[in-house]
Amino acid sequence: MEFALSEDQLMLQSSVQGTLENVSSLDHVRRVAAGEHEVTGAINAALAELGLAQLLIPETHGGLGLGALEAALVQEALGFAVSPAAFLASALATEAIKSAGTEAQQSQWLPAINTGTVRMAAALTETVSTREGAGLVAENGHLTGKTLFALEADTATHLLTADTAGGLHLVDLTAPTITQSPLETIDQTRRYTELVFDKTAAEPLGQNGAGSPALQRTLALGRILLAADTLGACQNMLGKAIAYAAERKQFGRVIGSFQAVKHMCAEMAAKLEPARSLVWHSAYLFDTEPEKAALMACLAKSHLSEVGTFVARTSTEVHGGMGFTDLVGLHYWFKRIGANRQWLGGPEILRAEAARLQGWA
Amino acid sequence: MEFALSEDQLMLQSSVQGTLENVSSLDHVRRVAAGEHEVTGAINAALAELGLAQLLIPETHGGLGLGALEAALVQEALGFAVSPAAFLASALATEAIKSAGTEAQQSQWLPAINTGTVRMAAALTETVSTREGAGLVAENGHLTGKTLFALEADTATHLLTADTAGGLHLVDLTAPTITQSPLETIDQTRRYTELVFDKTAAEPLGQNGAGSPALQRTLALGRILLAADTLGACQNMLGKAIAYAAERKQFGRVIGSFQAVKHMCAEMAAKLEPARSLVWHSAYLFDTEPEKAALMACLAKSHLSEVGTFVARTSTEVHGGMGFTDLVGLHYWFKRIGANRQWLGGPEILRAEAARLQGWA
Amino acid sequence: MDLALSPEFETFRAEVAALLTANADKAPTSADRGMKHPKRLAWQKFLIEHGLTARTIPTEYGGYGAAPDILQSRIIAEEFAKSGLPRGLAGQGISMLVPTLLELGTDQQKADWIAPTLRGETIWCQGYSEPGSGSDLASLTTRGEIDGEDYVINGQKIWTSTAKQADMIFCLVRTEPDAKKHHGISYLIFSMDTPGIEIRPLVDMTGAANFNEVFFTDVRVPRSQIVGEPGKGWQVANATLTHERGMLGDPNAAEARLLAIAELMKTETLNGAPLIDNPLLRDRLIRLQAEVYAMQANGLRVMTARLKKESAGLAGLIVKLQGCELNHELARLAIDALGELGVLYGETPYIKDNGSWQWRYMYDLGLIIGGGTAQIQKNIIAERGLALPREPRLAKA
Amino acid sequence: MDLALSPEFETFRAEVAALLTANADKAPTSADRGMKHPKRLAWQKFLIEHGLTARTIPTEYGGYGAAPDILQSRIIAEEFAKSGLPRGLAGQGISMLVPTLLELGTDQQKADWIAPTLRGETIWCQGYSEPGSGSDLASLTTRGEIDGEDYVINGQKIWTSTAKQADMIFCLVRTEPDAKKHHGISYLIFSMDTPGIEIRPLVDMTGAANFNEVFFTDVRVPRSQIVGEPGKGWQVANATLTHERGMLGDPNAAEARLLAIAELMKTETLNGAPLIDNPLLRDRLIRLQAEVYAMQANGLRVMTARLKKESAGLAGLIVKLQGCELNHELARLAIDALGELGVLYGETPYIKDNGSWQWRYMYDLGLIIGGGTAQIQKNIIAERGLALPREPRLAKA
Repeated sequence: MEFALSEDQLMLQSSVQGTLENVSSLDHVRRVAAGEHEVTGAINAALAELGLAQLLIPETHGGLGLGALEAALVQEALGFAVSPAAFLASALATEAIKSAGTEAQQSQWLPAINTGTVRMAAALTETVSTREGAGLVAENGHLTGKTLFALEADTATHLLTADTAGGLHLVDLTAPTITQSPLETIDQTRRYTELVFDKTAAEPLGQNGAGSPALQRTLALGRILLAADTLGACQNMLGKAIAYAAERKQFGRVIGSFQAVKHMCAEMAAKLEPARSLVWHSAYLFDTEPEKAALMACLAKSHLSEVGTFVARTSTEVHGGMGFTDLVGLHYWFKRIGANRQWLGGPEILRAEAARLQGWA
Repeated sequence: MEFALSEDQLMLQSSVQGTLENVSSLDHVRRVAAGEHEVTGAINAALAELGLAQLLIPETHGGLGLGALEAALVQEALGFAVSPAAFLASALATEAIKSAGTEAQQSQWLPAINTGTVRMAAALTETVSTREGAGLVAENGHLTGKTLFALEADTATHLLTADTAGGLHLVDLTAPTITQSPLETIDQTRRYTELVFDKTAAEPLGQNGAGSPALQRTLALGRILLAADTLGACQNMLGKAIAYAAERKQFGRVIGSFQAVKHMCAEMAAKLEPARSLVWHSAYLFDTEPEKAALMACLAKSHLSEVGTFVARTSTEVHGGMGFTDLVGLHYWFKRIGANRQWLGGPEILRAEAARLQGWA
Repeated sequence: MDLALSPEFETFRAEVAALLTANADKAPTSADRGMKHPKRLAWQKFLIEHGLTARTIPTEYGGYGAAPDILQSRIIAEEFAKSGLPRGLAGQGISMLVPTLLELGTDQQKADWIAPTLRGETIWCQGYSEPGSGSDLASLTTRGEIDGEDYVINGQKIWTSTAKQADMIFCLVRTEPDAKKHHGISYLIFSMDTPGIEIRPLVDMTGAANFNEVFFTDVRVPRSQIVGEPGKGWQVANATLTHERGMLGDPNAAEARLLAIAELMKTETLNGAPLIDNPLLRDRLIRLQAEVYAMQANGLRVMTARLKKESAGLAGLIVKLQGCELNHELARLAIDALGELGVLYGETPYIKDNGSWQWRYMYDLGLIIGGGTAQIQKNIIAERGLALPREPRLAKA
Repeated sequence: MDLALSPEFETFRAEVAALLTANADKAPTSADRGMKHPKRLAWQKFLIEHGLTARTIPTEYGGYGAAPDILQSRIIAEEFAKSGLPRGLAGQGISMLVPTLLELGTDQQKADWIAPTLRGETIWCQGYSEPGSGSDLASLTTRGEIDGEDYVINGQKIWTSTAKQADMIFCLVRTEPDAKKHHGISYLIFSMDTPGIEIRPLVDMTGAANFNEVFFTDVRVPRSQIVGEPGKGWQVANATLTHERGMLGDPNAAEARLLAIAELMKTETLNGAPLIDNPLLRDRLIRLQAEVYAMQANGLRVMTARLKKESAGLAGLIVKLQGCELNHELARLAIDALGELGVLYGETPYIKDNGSWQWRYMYDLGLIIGGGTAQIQKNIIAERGLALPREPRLAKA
């Protein structure tokens, strides 16, 4: 019995974190936010050397054959650095192909993702929350309609998406029948787009229909990774708050010696530590007890969203006016936590789904 | 434009409060809790001299002809003192007779309440939340079934109640077809009973049917008064917390000089002041703009319930271990606030009703 | 308790409403950019002449000269809200400097500055906070050394809004470094064109530069440009800080926000159903509605106290803390209700209400922090409102 | 990460389960009242002999003598929970005094007290807190003056559970009044039958006397009955306080509570529909479920750290604060879900789960306060866990 990270896991996380410190510092993030998208390319290139795209690809297809826990640790490091690096969409697509794809599809796509000749985007928003008349209708191997908040579609070659009946599809993003428009969000570290399809050719994954287990599993992975991303972002915000409180003086003493500030930091830590344990446990169960994955993912993401909202605000308050400015850049974390909260289901939606999964609704 | 209590209103409240200090002190409360019900009788007798039973009776029937705001001020004083005094049930019955009764019924019942020859209990629980198969079925001038949490039925002569269709009735409590069993709650300052009726004679008030406006108005008054009761109880708990914090020493200083304790008190006050304004406003609108009464009552009671839960807990925490003991008796207020929260609708139920009243559900 | 207005006030309301309706065409629109756009200045002049702004400022200083009347002010505010027309100017010059000069300025200062400020011809900014002096404002270190007839000012201010547009600044400067912290500060007014002033925009989390940093290098200010006595600047400034605190936490703004969210929830859909049908979102909405109504009623209590020239006590002390928090929570609900659409920001498809919910969510957090953080507010409530002891003095390290 | 148990532990689990099943008839029931009921003492003896309690206490002191193994302890706990049989005794003598004596007692003290305490023949109570010394325990003033070979004790203790049933007390007494606060305290053990001891039950908000006050008037205790050195009692006590803090906030108890509420919400109805159909109650349930799972996983992390003999760091420091709060909130949900029925208390019709939700709601608030208030816990987390500065020393008044 051991509920702790292995040496390998710790090494993986620290190597990602170390690389990010060099190639994805706050300065880099600021440049990306200012529109220098080539910086993102450089970050992705540096991370590619660590094998992030290969992480979830089975060894039989040339990958590292690691699991959701390792992916969550990587994502936590990305959140810690509010890194613009591509990872989440590719992880979701990999999982979908592994779960839903035929053997032939797996043999075709997984090695291509593994070597980087295919870069995957993901558009699953409408499988959770349909707004603005969005949704893709599948007919005779083609998709028609629109999907919002496609992740990383502007730089990917292919897309994982789902139709209104829950079937998963892969789409070549160079198809001329696709119109892509950027969607600007508060979180300038991620690129979302709207995709409009007009009888766009799509390859259905496996023979799955509505509410397929593969879709549920893919969503579960996405939610666990978003929870991990928020965890990392919170950890950094807490660390920054403690450092600021220990250094900033008012009324002749460091503000961290005032009980009000001290307790704000203590409350953040008190919420964050169990939250970290929950993220680890969810990811571990995703790999070891798949039947628990969907529930745990809903609980982990909804809980981390609530903790994240608290930490984002409280850390900003500890920083006083400085937290509100762009000078320390705290808002990049604040906004990433805010965006994570809404994608693939806000807390209320996820808790309702958790109730359904347990037969409580 | 004046949003403040008049001289008369201040005098009314302070005379009730002054009387309660003499006849309904914590010592008296303790004796009532220990089963000395004659103490309650003495409190009621002392308050009768102030005309509490006459308060809401129109002057044409010999009463004081005052309104919900005055009633709320009295109830606030009762909550402040956690007094076991009878008031709430009589106020509800008076309002119901005024709203639903025919002229003849008003002329019969209101003077009798006014002079004290009739003492009213109230059993309206099932008009809000039906549990345990409770509910009274009306048929040919008789009621059959059971109702839970009848208030003050053990000492009253008559009862206001409602049938499952929402019609209001008056019942003679001496009828042999009634079985009454006490229901013990955490709040030992109020007496609740279960009433079982077996074809018990009942006088329907007016010609009202289901969801009658008179029932809604009676419930609204009850909710406003319960909110006022919680307000008074909270005010006392806050005052006790401040006094304790200013006196209790630990680590060589009064605990009220620690920022954590100071902020707990500040948070209680910051929630309580707007809550007080809301209670006054709700009661004022009950009298002046009846069409707003039902909504305001739902908002006032649900809000005061949430504030009450916070204040009850926080004041106890400020008192440390002392707050947990019976020594300072703080728990009488804690429990009264807890009981107020549930009767005539907990916060979730009331907010759902507030939404319905605004066409939002 | 009587919330009805007496007939004279209803008459007044009708007059204000008629005046606004009849002159709506004079009002500037958002297309008339620039704080000194001729249409804006003309509108301000019109409003002053008709007593719809600068109402209680004496006519000798360019105001309308009416006796203070809180109900009239409230009616004017309500009628502006109904009309949708822009209100009179309300920059820091008008809201903070003018009251200060009226109370503590010399005759010359009043004559020089109040009228052009009211007319919008002279725009002011505030130089109080410094990077090292936020909650502990009195620890400010920008220094003004006497050199002949001038103060020579060196140092840095922060959180200065409209610094770029301002003609003048009112500024706290430490002129007596050996005096105790709250003494030795002077309140100076000087032109933003004085040599040695550098302005750097301060971008904040909303993405805009709502504030600036202002740097002073050997800025020479004649000693006559002091308001009040040398070394008494802290007391001068506190008079105006009171004005600033009173401005925050407007309960009518909170109700408008609530109604906007209710409307949003009735029109926007999630998975085909209006958001208002979601019991969880609805429950949050109603919970906040109760708080909005509580703050509104509390505002009536505070206004009544002012009408009676009494202290509003605790009911007044809690306004900033509770009001800012409530507005922040309202914005949070709107964002959560909109879900993915709630994080859109900037010029982008599908954005709702121009992204104002996100903007408010962030800006309100700034308000929770600025002008006395939530922690400072709780200290004030506990110490002034509940008579709990102040933070004890520390032993020397 | 590997949450599976290795085969040797699964074997151990099977053995424990079999042992409990085979001997279930030996277990006392709630009908066997009294802490020293023969059936209880016999069951305790049986459990010790089979290593199901006092497992790691050396055999020479009456224990089972196994090497410490956290997983074995956990398996035993889980199998007891499954079987529904009463666990071994866990009073303050066993959980606090025995570890203290093992670490700091003389050979004679170990020989005299450990075995009868383990067997349940000697019952102990704790004399630490005083009315004036709660959070600031080290300020205690109960004094022990030397008179010949005795300490003569005068003063008062509070929060003493099982004082009426106890044979003995372990007690903190100020024996060196001139020494600094944390010095000058001694840890004494003496009989509750010693003349001069008066016990007054302390009724609390639950209506029961879960604790007592204990008064000492010229209580004579031989100087030999000290544990550790004179004046070192604070250090002796802290060893056992650590044990006490570790006991609180059991995440498995929280899960049991969660499941009980889910069951309650499935079976109880409101207006004809099961409570679980109410989206608001359901949302609160799931919200708490996430917190329960988070605390459970956190418990696994803490246990892993102990297995590796490492510090669990922050994950360990937050257990009491978060665990107590979570249990309190769970009880609050159950009460709200039951509505009017949720406030029933005592022997009364329609009461659910014997009123235990109200009892827990109140008792848990006591736990939030007791054993280090929430405020003290936050100080500890901030100072020890986050290295923020301690409360600064004050200037002399």
